[in-house]
Amino acid sequence: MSEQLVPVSEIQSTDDNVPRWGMAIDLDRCTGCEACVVACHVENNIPVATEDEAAMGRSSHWIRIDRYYEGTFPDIKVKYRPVLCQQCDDAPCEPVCPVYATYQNAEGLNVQVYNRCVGTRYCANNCPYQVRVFNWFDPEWPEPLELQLNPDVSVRPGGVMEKCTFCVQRIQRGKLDAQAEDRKVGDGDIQPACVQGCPAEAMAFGDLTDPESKVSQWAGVGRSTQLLGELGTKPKVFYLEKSD
Amino acid sequence: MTTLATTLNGPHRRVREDVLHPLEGLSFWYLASAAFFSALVVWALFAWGCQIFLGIGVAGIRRPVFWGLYIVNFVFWIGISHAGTLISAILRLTDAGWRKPVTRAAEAITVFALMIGGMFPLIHLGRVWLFYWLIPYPNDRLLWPNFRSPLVWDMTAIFTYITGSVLYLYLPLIPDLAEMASRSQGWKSRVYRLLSIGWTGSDRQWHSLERAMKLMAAMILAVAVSVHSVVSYDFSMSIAPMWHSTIFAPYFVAGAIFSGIAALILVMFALRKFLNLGRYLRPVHFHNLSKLLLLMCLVWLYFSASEHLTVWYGNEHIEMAVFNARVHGEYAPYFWLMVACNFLIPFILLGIRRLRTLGTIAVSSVAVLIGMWLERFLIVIPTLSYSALPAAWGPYEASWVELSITAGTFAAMALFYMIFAKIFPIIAIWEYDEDVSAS
Amino acid sequence: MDRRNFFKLVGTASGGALTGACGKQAQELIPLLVPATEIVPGAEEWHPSVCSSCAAGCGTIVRVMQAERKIEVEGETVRQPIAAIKKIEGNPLDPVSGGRLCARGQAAVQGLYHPDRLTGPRRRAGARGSGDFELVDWETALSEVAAVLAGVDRRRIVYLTSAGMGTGSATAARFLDSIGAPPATTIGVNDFTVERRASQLAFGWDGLPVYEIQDATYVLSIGADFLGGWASPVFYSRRFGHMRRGRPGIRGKLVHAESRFSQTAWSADRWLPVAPGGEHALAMAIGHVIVSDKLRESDQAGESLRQAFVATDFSAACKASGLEEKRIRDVARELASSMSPLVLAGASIVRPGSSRAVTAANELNLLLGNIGAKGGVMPPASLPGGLTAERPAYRPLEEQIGKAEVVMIDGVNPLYAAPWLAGSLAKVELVISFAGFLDDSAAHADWILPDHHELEASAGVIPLMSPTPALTGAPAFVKPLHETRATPDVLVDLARRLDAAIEPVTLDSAYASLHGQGTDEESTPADFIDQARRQGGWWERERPADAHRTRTEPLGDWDPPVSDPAYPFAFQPYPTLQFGFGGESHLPWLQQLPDPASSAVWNLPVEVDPATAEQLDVRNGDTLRVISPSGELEAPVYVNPAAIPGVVSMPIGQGHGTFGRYASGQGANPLSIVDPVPEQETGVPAFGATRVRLEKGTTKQRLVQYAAVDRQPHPHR
Amino acid sequence: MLAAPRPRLSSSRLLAVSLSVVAGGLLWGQQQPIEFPHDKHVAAGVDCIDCHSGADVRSAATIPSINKCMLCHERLANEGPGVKLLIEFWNRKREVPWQRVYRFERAANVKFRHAPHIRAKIECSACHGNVAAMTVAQKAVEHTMGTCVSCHRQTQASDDCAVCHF
Repeated sequence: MSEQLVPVSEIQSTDDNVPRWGMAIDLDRCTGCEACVVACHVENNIPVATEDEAAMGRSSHWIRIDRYYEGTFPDIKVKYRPVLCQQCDDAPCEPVCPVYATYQNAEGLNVQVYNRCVGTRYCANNCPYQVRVFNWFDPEWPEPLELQLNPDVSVRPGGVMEKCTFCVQRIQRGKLDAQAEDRKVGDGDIQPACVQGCPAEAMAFGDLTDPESKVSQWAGVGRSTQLLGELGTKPKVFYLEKSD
Repeated sequence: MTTLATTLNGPHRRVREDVLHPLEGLSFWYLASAAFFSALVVWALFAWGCQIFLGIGVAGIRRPVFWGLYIVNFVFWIGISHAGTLISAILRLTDAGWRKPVTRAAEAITVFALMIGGMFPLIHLGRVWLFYWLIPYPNDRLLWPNFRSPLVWDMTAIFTYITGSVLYLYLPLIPDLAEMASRSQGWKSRVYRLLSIGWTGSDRQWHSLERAMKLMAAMILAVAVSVHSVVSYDFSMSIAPMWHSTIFAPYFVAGAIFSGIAALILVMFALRKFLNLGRYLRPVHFHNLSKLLLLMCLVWLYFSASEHLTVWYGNEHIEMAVFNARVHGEYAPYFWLMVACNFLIPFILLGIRRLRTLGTIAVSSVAVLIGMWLERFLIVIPTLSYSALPAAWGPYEASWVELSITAGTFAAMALFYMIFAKIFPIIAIWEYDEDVSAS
Repeated sequence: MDRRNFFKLVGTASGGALTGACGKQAQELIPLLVPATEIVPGAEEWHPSVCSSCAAGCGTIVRVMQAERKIEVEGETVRQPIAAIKKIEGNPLDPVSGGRLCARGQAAVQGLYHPDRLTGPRRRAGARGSGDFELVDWETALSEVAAVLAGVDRRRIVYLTSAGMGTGSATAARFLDSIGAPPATTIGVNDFTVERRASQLAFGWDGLPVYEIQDATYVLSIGADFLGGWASPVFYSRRFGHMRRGRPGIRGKLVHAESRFSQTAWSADRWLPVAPGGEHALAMAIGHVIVSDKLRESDQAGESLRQAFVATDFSAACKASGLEEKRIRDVARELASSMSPLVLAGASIVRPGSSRAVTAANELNLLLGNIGAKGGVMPPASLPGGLTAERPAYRPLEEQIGKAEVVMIDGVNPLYAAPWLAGSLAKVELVISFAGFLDDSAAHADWILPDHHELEASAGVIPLMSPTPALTGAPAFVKPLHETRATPDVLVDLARRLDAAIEPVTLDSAYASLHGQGTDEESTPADFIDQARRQGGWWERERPADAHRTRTEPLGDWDPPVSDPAYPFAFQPYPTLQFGFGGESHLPWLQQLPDPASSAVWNLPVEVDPATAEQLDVRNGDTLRVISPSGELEAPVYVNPAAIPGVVSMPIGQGHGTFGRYASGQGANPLSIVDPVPEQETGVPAFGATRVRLEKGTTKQRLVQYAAVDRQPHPHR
Repeated sequence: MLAAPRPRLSSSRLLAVSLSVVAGGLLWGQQQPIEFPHDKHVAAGVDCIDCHSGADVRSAATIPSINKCMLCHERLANEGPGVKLLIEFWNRKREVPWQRVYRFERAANVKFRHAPHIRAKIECSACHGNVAAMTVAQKAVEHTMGTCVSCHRQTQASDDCAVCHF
């Protein structure tokens, strides 16, 4: 993988009080167990693709485990990493959307506005990570499965692009909770579903502009890289490579 | 210039008989083929209806090939549209005398190809009923389209182009419309009269028309070049492998002219055959156009070779995945068929003088149309199929919806053309008059 | 109390009715008066619970919010505001989950709202297995079942259950005891009988050892896919994470020996592709090197044990393990020279010699001297009080079921996980199932008395393994969705009808029995129970003492490698991280979860190595017929670049005859062609000892892979 | 404190509002099961939040359950025709099928929260009109994105899409 092209310290926010959300994933801890994948489905009302749909490549996963075998038996290894929206600072998906349905907000989130999306799917073509998921049909949940739907997250209609939001509903709730209690959002107060569930504690989430935050500490170590960083997308997800 | 055909003699009279004859009556075969094409169009509309009501998922597009045949067809038809404007404008500006029987046929192709091509970005939308959000209009949400997006440029360019080319088709029609009005009776006459917007054939009007046409020819040329450049930007502005290329704009324009000429030749063949216009669409026209086709064939080869050579030599692994898929992977049959259609067949058939006959010109044109469609396919699909991360690679297979709509658009082209040729003289009579008078 | 607060209180006590996003259709429905719901739209509550998807017993916290459900009342459709479960997270206070949860645990909520749950008791109406049932009311069901039970020889009742322990198993034990039936038995699959036996043999412990990998510097794991489908994946994944990067400057190394490139092998620094059944020999070879080369001083291993290792024929052992001598020597040296070495042992795939293999591997820890040490092996934490004594154990089943008049099936699906029992089960007069779904076994039952979903029931669970004694509790906090009944309540009811009154073991009574047993501060029993309920369990702080004894009786030799020209391939079905032994196959979230090895969704392939695939001329997605002496199946093939040549693996999880709309008829069950030889020490069916031959299949099977690419075509990336 | 912003009133806007009120009423069968007099309750000293509890601390303002109505009406003021209807529902053990007056359409993908608005001291009437003067609540303010955005801009609240749409 590429070198880390954007040092964490270069990720700046416009305002001291505005965080810049980022994630770090320690591949040395990650076991590829896919708990994050299911956690994300449960949290974000992601529709289930039937076998027929999955056969057409229409599985909806906001986070997935990319895995590649390396070498041959018996000296075979597998390289794997959870891949989610990298929330790029220079996101290639953003400028190409003709209706501003995707854009970078002040907190560094690469926001997808479902109700604005007309479904050109240009953003998905231009995402080198292929983390964007399209709703090919209106989603359906046979009764009573819909009782599980998270009321904090909209159910996206057909024809609309969606993707990992860093669990923006949790971010908003976390900020409002802090506001109601008249305190600042502390490091670790807000955790996306994947981070919260990760059994090996391989994921860290937080404010990249705060040098003390866990994510900044992790992202700052020597093993830290960015996926396809050479494309100049400036991802805000950092991968801590496996090393002996 | 006179307005009454009855007073004419010789070639002036004959052109009127020949060109205006097809406008009269409806033969069985005309009706039968019109019905056939209409059925295909209705079927395509049904398919589109299914897509709107059931969801875009009824099409075969999928992750990671989010753009499929719709965009292929879009680029293809916009390319075809370059037949008219570009060719007729170039010939008009260079005052090539042999152009005169050809221009209207070419300009009509442009308008219809644009109408069809312009539909595809809409057909392809996930929520087509919200397409107007791409149009800048004041609204209380204070939301505007994103002018940084090549799709917005595209829309602007295509709107401009279609407006321009309709005007460009219409202007030289005006004198003929006036003549048609005088030659027909009843409501038809009134309609032609209305469409001829008060044309009397005065010197002042002729002068204005000449100026307007010169101006339009110059402008439409610029617009046509920019339109296909902008279409190419849809691809080259993104960072997808083998899309992100600096030569795409001229490459697309050249390809568009290439396919446009082929389409024009084919249409001329059809007119010659079905409307008995052999006296006007003479072998010299076909030979001249075939030379242009041969030239564009070489230009296409040059661009295509440059594109593939640089990628291959650069050996950048993400791009090489797409390159390999095209050249010796799953898309190789399409690729080599494209090379055969776009280069080998026209180059051999048209490049060797002995082989160049009306028949081989027609064969070459068909080959080029197939080849150029494949070229668009090979630009759109393999790149998406082989994106940067191999874990996300995936194939594409068009569904019946896309195929129906694709077939329907070809039928629509034929249908539009049939109707146009039934209502308007397909050869500019007054230009022919000028030609005959001059000679 | 002022007026405002009075209203607030009322506000939380009564549900707002007409809010929440709902379609126009729902708009017209009339809400029903439901005073029981105590939740308002937009408000979230978190309740402690416990995950029952596997025996690990992770403590969870459950997010509850308001939702609206459509029901029929007096002929009209009304909307009923209910407290609905939205999300399950790990309970941060729980020593097992530590606030984390695996894929299966996360997905459990989908079982609760599954569209194919059984909504009430059912009586068989058609032939067994036809799935033809009629809905009856509970009174009819219970009285009729009780009437039959009253007439049978109670000693001929077989109660099949899972390895999970807690208030449920304790109540069942009381029930069986009170009516004079033999104690409950497990089905011998996924019940860790082998590991328990090995712990007994190696350390003299009653229960599974707890491996302190988080503090180890070098972990050699043999036979147990502890980061995947084995035992307590969340517990060990957390510890693994800590071992790797949780200590400044120290990165623990993991070497994994298994006959499959499992999840643990993925994560390991080195994988030792041990031959199927070669684990015992491997352990002996490593022990041989440690002892003969005097690599490590330890007073924990007795002389006889050391001699046993010395006496091992090293090259023969290496040969039997299928690994090169140098590789084994290197690992032994690295292991013994590391600061805190540890050997983790288990049997993800049970073979005839598994107990001995796990014992030998466990005993390497004695040679390393790490029992009770930091980063070593800890004894099992047994719960004080009466709950532990009633552990369901395996007893040879085919014989028992052959004699049985009544079989009761609670929490297991024997016809899927132990399909060899089908023949004897078919002859049983009365089969009663407590399944919440019409699964393979329930379809063959005469009565289905559906249990609550785990999230609706109140239960206490003893985790399979925990660092300290623990009872994790789930008080009931949502109303049951359907006309189901908690199985303990049903058992109490049945006992009453059989004139054998018993008290159920409730969560509160279990907590009460623990009061004063631990090192907690003094509290009143009521406070003690209240606190345990609120935090989601009772967890002792003190570890158990690490007293152990070593083996004196000799351990048998390893099984020689088998070869059979008629069946040239070893066949190993293996539990997956998404389905375990097939218990979660009905959940669409897990069905669409890419299988780690093959990236397959909705179906699971049979895995062969590339050379074999080439010989057979098959590619990914082609169909392969797997033929064993006792059956055959067809499945799509996945050419696994990491498969050991000559070893055919197949994940367990598909091939359910009936298990809800998402699993029924999907794929094939690898256990269905298994010839279950008894494991030599324990008698449990060794499902990993079948040999097969392969042919090209004739049917068309679909293999949908989420990621179609197995290798990055550009090695420098 | 921020002044409650009033929607700009222009004749076209008025027309649009009144048209949509009429249309909404026709489409949704705006007829409430009981002619609930908001004005009387307010005059009696009941605050909005007493019945629509939770608005100040949670996302939903909630429409009160019949339980809450009956808290008072079991003893007080149980004579009027409306209350009689209420008691009829109560006796049939049914909720009153109140019709919602305000809602965001599902396609808007809006996750509206009352609490932060009340914390920001936005008056209820800013979005709901002067319900205190109404009997049955009428839709007085169009809840379009324009309404939200103009107020957000005037009060310098965030106009980031991700604040409301997710």
